[in-house]
Amino acid sequence: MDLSRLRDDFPLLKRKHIRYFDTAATSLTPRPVVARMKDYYENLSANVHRGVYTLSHEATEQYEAARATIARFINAFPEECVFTRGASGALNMVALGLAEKIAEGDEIVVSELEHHSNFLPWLHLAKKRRAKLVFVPLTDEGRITTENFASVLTERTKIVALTHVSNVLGYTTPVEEITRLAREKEAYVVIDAAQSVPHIPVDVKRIGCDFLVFSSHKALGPTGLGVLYGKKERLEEMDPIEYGGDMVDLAEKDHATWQDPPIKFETGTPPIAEVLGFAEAVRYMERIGRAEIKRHGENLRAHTMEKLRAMEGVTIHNESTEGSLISFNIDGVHPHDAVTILDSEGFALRAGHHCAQPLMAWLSVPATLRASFYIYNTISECDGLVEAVGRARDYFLSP
Amino acid sequence: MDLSRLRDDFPLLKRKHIRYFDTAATSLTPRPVVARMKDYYENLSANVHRGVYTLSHEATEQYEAARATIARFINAFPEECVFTRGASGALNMVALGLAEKIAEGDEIVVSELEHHSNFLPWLHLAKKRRAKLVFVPLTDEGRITTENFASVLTERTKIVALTHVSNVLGYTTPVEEITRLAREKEAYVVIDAAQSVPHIPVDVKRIGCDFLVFSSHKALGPTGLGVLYGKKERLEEMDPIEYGGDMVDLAEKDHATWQDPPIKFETGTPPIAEVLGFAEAVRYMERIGRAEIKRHGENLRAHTMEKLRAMEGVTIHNESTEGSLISFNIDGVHPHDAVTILDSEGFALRAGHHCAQPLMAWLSVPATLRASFYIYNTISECDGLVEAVGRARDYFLSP
Amino acid sequence: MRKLDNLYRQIIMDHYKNPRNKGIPDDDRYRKEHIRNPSCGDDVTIATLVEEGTVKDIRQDGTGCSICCASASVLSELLEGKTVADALRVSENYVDMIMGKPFDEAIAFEDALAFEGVKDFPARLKCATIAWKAFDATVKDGENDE
Amino acid sequence: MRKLDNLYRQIIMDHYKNPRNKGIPDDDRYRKEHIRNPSCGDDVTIATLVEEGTVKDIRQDGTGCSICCASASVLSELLEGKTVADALRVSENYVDMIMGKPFDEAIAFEDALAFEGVKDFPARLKCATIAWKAFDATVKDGENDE
Ligand SMILES: Cc1ncc(COP(=O)(O)O)c(C=O)c1O
Ligand SMILES: Cc1ncc(COP(=O)(O)O)c(C=O)c1O
Repeated sequence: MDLSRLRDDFPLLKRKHIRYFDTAATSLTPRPVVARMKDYYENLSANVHRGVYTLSHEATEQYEAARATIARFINAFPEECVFTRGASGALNMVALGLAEKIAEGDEIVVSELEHHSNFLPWLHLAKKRRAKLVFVPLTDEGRITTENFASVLTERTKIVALTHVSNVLGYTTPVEEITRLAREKEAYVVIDAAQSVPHIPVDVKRIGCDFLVFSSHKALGPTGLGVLYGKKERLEEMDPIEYGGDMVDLAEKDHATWQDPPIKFETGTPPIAEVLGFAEAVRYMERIGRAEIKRHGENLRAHTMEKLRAMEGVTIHNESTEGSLISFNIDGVHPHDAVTILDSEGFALRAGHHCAQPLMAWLSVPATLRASFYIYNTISECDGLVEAVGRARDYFLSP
Repeated sequence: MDLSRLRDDFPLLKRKHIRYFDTAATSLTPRPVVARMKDYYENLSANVHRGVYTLSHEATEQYEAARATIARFINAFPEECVFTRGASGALNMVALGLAEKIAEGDEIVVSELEHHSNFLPWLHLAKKRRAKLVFVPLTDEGRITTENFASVLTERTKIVALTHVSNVLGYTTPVEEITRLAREKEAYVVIDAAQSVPHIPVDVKRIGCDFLVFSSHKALGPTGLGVLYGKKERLEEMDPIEYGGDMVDLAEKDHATWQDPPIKFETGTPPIAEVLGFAEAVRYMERIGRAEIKRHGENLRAHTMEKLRAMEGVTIHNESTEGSLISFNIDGVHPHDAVTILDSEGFALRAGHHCAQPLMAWLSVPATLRASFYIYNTISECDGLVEAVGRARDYFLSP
Repeated sequence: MRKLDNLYRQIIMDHYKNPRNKGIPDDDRYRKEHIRNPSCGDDVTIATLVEEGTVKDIRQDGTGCSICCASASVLSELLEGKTVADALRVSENYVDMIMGKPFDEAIAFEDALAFEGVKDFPARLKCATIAWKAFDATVKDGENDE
Repeated sequence: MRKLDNLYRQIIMDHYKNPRNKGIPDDDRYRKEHIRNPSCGDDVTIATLVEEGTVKDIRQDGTGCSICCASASVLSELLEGKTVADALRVSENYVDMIMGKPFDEAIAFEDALAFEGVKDFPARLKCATIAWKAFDATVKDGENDE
């Protein structure tokens, strides 16, 4: 597939002469996705699950068909996919949903590689239930390995919550092996796939995890939407987390019963336009091909990495990464200052802790620069980035 | 203002020859709102609160400016407005946030007029904390009055959660007086304004309530967004409800501190496009004028009511309503059947329990028909509706 | 109104106004299944008496729209006397007909044929099939449901 | 690069590389204020010694970008020796200047004038004002903050 053509689908790339390297924060949104939402608002615009009239029925059909599309993308059943506010919202739902299962002294395994959204809900849960938060020791490179995971897995491990792909270092966690080990101890496995779903094939059945979450806006879809995958049995045995319209079956003054999953976990009017838009994004990714998406991102990363590595005065934090992003610093230049220089030339990339303060502490830096690569980036943009990094370094460091 | 011109902003009205009477479920979305979101995706498309580069900074500025616009609309401070998944999501947040304050034997006051989303979270909370759910007795018409509220208010009342405008009967609750009485007992007052914000001026300072919620999609805005208003002091004293990125200040391995409200309650990437779109919807409503919106809806309701009232074989459930909707049944015809006939002529209205099963029980009907009126409806559409109701009645009831 | 008339044929209105086999017997030999569609209030119970592989009696009760109530009534007449296997085959083909899928046209649907028009009203498909789902459950379940 | 050069003027780079008044004294007479911008990691502490309505000494410490660190350094030189009222007036006008608002051009900003270019970099406004906010807090608060 000729990826250079696809840049036309992303008006931002043209209009502002932007070189966009911040997909790991949020991806750009291609025209067909925006068009799909516009079409909903202009030609349908009805609520789902409630109306008997044609418009509302059509909205419901399209909404559920979109769920099926999104579910298939991760090899899940539609009823295993709950729509949420975002990956963060989904992680909080799981943490609330599992709260009752956690007793004093139980262990919850996380890592220092986690995004705050897959760390703080567990820290809070641990404090509330007097459970113990256990960190998988990272390797020298900053990786989670099966071995290191096995070293902290105990009979008391009740939840394992790990990132699939790190948003700072791009490493892929061996989630299949880890899940297998964890399930032997009957621990619940929660995978944060916010950074994997946009980039690499994700198959929930193959992973075998109990829960897996991701966000639409990082995978070509709209803001305001995330997905909580939950294994059928898990969702069935779990109590509702939010109560109200739609998720209820029978509501009496002192008693209520619930719908089956996924509706049991979707009270209120859902993000209808967003779900339709995200299904379109999924189709967009499928048209390109997931192998191609992965290959392209990794290529750009490898190309850029090679050049950055050859550059003096640059420290790279994830040289061995297999992912589609590079975390680095210009020695002696605060990432903020660096990013201002780069920004002034139209390069959009991130300077900060990337919602991963524990990892910054582990790396002993206050913040890093992060360039993330996606389908719409090109080799020549990457070359431009490397040159701009050089100029930023010289600007600050030349006497 | 010439409202007939404004119909051009709603393509659905043209394209499908739809007569749309289901605004109480979800409103149509005018072009400028859709255009605003398209503009975000095509020209900005960056994440907020995190990036130092220009695009991200602009996104943040626009997002916070949108918050200010929305806050001003209900006379709140920006930091008192938390963005949520929807009204249902917001109500669940409040219920979770207040859970710690409720002890065994405390009383939570609701009514049979509530939408499930302002009833089931409280039923659940009451069960969990062994508190008592108390119902304000409705008047014969089905109204909540200050008097009837006073009759159930006690020293044990800890939360009062009432609808501002009923989604089935259109009645307005005297929320100012009720709040005054409730605050005397130091009960928290939660107002469900999902049906009032789109239709009548809402001023949180005048009401004096502690919390107030509403949805974007019922007020010309996009799906996937709601607002939780919380009085400054309340939000400050309340613990976070969801944990993760953005809402955290300092995150260490065993300890974390939080941002100030409203960010304290907004973990993860927020519904950025939706917030920008909803601010545009607010401006749209402001351009029309809220008095005009109210007047127009009430006019259409009054006009239609008069004609329906004169019709044999029709039972109206809210003859005295001051609101912009009519709930009725065609005698002997199940609402589903009626709605299919009406739908076949292009009239989109709702048949069902309207997520208010306790109220259906109170009315002793399984379901009602509901026609709700908004700025884009016209007198001639209403006349058409009445005639169609007549035809539906005749179709089923003529021998 | 043609489509509508196809939907609300006289047969349907007749069964709606004069339901057959109405009322659930208080008899443990009947297998009962109760299904509701909370979003619209359709509520159907089917009670089936099976003896030696044959549907000896079907009783029905509930509230709901004309399509829902009439289809329960029609079903209770049509399937009585059939073997369980035959009844299930009729039921399966009926559902296919409603869904607009190919179905065995050789089947004698009798009054149930009146529901063919429902296929043009996608929002009402559930109404026309809920009773049939309940029936299937009464003869498929190993266990008595209530 | 003109705009950039305005931002990163030599004065700023000089203060960044050679910070003045660095280090917070362990002295209770100083009022201290610590502000962080968690989103970027800027972290500033200002310690102010006020005697008889006059700012006798300002000390600063922290980590962050050049704009943030340099502005703390510049501030510590500029405001020392001023009365609290004067210092606050300078601070207020400085913030207005950064924000691109009208400000009293008669004020002798000295090195702080180098920050005027920040107004063209909206994403960096916070960096240039965080130290000043901290200073304001040290002389406005009735209470010692830490
Ligand atoms: C009175 C009332 N409250 C709450 C809600 C729930 O709103 P949402 O579905 O947007 O969460 C609705 C709308 O269905 C409503 O009418
Ligand atoms: C690994 C990871 N997990 C979770 C999140 C949170 O996603 P969201 O902000 O969409 O809720 C992010 C994105 O910031 C992420 O990179």
